[in-house]
Amino acid sequence: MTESLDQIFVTLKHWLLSGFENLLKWLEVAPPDWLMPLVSMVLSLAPILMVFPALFAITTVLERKGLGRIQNRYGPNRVGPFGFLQFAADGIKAIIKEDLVPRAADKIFHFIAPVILVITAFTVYAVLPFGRNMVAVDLDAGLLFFFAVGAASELAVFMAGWSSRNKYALLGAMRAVAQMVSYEIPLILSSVAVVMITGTLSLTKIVEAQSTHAGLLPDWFVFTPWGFMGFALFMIAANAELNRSPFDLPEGESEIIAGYFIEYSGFKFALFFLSEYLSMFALSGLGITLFLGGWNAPFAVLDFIPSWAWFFAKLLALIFLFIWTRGTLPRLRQDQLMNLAWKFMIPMVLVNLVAAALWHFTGPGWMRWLSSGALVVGAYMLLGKPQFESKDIGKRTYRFAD
Amino acid sequence: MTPLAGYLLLSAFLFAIGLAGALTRRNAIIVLIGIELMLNAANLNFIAFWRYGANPEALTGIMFVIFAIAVAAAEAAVGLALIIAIYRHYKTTNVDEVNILKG
Amino acid sequence: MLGKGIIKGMAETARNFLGSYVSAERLTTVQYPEQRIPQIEKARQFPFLVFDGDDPMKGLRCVACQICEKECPPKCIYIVKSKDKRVDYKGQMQLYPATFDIDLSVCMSCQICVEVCPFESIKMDTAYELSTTDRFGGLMVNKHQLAKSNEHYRHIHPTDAAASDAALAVEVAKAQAKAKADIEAKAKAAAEAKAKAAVITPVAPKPVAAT
Amino acid sequence: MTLPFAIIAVLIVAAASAAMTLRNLVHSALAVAVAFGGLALAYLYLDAQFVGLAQILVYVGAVAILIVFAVLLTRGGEAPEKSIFSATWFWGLLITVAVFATLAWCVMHSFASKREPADKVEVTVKQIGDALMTKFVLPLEVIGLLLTAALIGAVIIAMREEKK
Repeated sequence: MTESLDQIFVTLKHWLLSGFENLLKWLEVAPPDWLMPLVSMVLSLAPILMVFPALFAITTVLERKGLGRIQNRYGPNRVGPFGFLQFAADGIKAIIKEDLVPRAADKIFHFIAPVILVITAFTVYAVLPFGRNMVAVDLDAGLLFFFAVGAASELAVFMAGWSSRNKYALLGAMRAVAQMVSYEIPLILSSVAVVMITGTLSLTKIVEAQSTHAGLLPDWFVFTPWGFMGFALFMIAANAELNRSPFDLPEGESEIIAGYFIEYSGFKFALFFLSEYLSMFALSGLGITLFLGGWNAPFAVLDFIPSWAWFFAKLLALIFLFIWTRGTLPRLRQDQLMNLAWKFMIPMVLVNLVAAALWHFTGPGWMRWLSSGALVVGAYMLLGKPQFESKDIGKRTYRFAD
Repeated sequence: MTPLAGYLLLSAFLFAIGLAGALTRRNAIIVLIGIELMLNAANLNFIAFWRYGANPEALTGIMFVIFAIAVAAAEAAVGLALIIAIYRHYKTTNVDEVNILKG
Repeated sequence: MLGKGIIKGMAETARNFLGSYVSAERLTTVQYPEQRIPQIEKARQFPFLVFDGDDPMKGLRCVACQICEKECPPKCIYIVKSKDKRVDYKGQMQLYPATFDIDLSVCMSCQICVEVCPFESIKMDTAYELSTTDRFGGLMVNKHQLAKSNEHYRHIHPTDAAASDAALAVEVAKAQAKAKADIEAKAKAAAEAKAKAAVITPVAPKPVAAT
Repeated sequence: MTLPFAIIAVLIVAAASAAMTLRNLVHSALAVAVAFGGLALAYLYLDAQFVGLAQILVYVGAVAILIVFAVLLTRGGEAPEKSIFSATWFWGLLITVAVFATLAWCVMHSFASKREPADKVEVTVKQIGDALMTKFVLPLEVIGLLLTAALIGAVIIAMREEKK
């Protein structure tokens, strides 16, 4: 029973595929040899193209409600029960709005920039394993594919900013690209630690490597010193890569209004948001796959819950983490942003690689906890101290006008 | 499958395009892009030769391309830094005007 | 240690997040169409014209002096004087506004028209749900829409209305005293004239209107 | 000649030609990014998965961005008024045609160019990693050194000179 529930979507796909084959046989049409792989591909990709935009719609509402609660407000609560249909109202508004293109804009690039962004955001889902046997394309170099396609989105961001012929847009695009290039290094290097331990770039194999249980804790990489630090660095870098608060300088409303998508309106504007949220889910999914055990259940007794349910539960938890940080932290300054990347994150991920190597070569036992942990904590203290120790400026005093 | 000649001709044509750009354009950045295209043409040759070679298990072509990509990235970084430095100095990126060393 | 502040902040926002579900007083937002906060007495939105008596048009205090029209900073008041005169609340012959329009979409609720009006005839209303689907004509109100009774004014701003009424009572009393004095003076003059000329009959005194 | 190869070849040639002839430098940079992407597709089509993805990561993700930044830092965002071709364009074109003719002649007359490929080659990332760490470990170290040197060198060259 649990087995069939776990594999329900895989079974469904095979059933549909064989049904299609039988239909062709019944119609006495000889399918060309490229047809069946194509149909199989479509059947794998169609759920991705439906589930994640739906998740985007729900997340926009949840984010606004969550941020509202964090700020002691209600959030949207008018459209539908508890305001959960707000996304429909937003979507209809985005579609029926006039699509303005600046007269001086580079029309072609202005049009294709959001399209490329959304395509790249969707493409990365191809290699993410959502559950047991649930991955669209099991690439041998899946992780590399993820980062390669993700890197292509930077060019789209630049295109959007440059083609708008707007100073704010160009500033926002330059900020965004500089930020994404800087934070891509810690993002990739923190994943390299996992690749070092598992010895593969295939995301399914990385998940399988975390499926065992050692005593009480599962063998997830987040429960190791280097894995914990790697996960923290990965999430910070992901936050920066997504241009979300506190790293939302590229779209800082108070300085450059909306950044690179300032000249976009209507549906194209909605596409920017869609791609931002899709990238957020994809990077969260990657974080889950790399550090949080993918679709594995945390305890062996909970294995009866289907694997895909675990994946989405973890995904929702990470989305909540993103919303929570957004509601908490104020925006960084540009120099703080670059200092954090180059003076803290990158040295830290390099030390983290050494810690992972120590962990790997020390062999099981408490020694590796001690050595790897001491290295990570020591480096953290050492690197964190000079740059970010808040100077003691004394207690704040207030003077009121009489 | 396409015969090897197809890839070699494509690579030669790409090389020619890059060379033409590097030799005929005024802007230093375009010259650099042309050089990058020439490097990429060579990479395509390596991959094609590896794929059509006698023993692809040796991975020689792939290794060469990986190193070539790394070298090209370094070259692009230094080259563009040079162009920016030249621009600061002469306020131009036109290679025809940066000829102060010409006798 | 690095990150201490972040964790502190996260704890604070978590407390807010959870607390907003537990304690209602954290959520200060008023759910507007269903819930309303009562307006304070000094609340003001847009001007209206005060009338006395039952007939709004006859009882308008406004005498079309156009001071408010001239003082209005955004120039949203438009007044046309009447051709004829009529008796006002003080019992004097006065002009009255043939047209009195205010463009509420331009009005900025500064209350200067109220400050400058010598006749206590324009006051600030508290109605604020004035939205309309016609953005050009919908907020252009004429004197029929502007006229509201003194009782309404007493209802929305009791303190101000009392002061206004007192001031008006003084004005009216003065006016009546003056009228009386005028009549007496006229009667006296008439008597004198009668006494002097003893042929001319005195002019009948004007009727006196009181509030 | 198969259809995928034809599509990839047309894409690469068109994008590269556009990059070399367009007036606007940013257009050139974006076109060359497309050409790099096309080359990555060619590598993927030739079963070199790792190289193809590395090509996208390095060229589209880094080199194209670098070029775009350089264009904007040298105020090349607008198309120039005067001719974009250098004074000696004729000789350049002549040399190019000569080079291409030579290369094409060599290719057409080479015995190797008629060769058919082996069946599907499967190269795993692990194989590449093993090769990098054993047979090619010296070049790898040299490349590491070169990249570090290039990083520092680029920073020093592009650094603003101190005003004295």
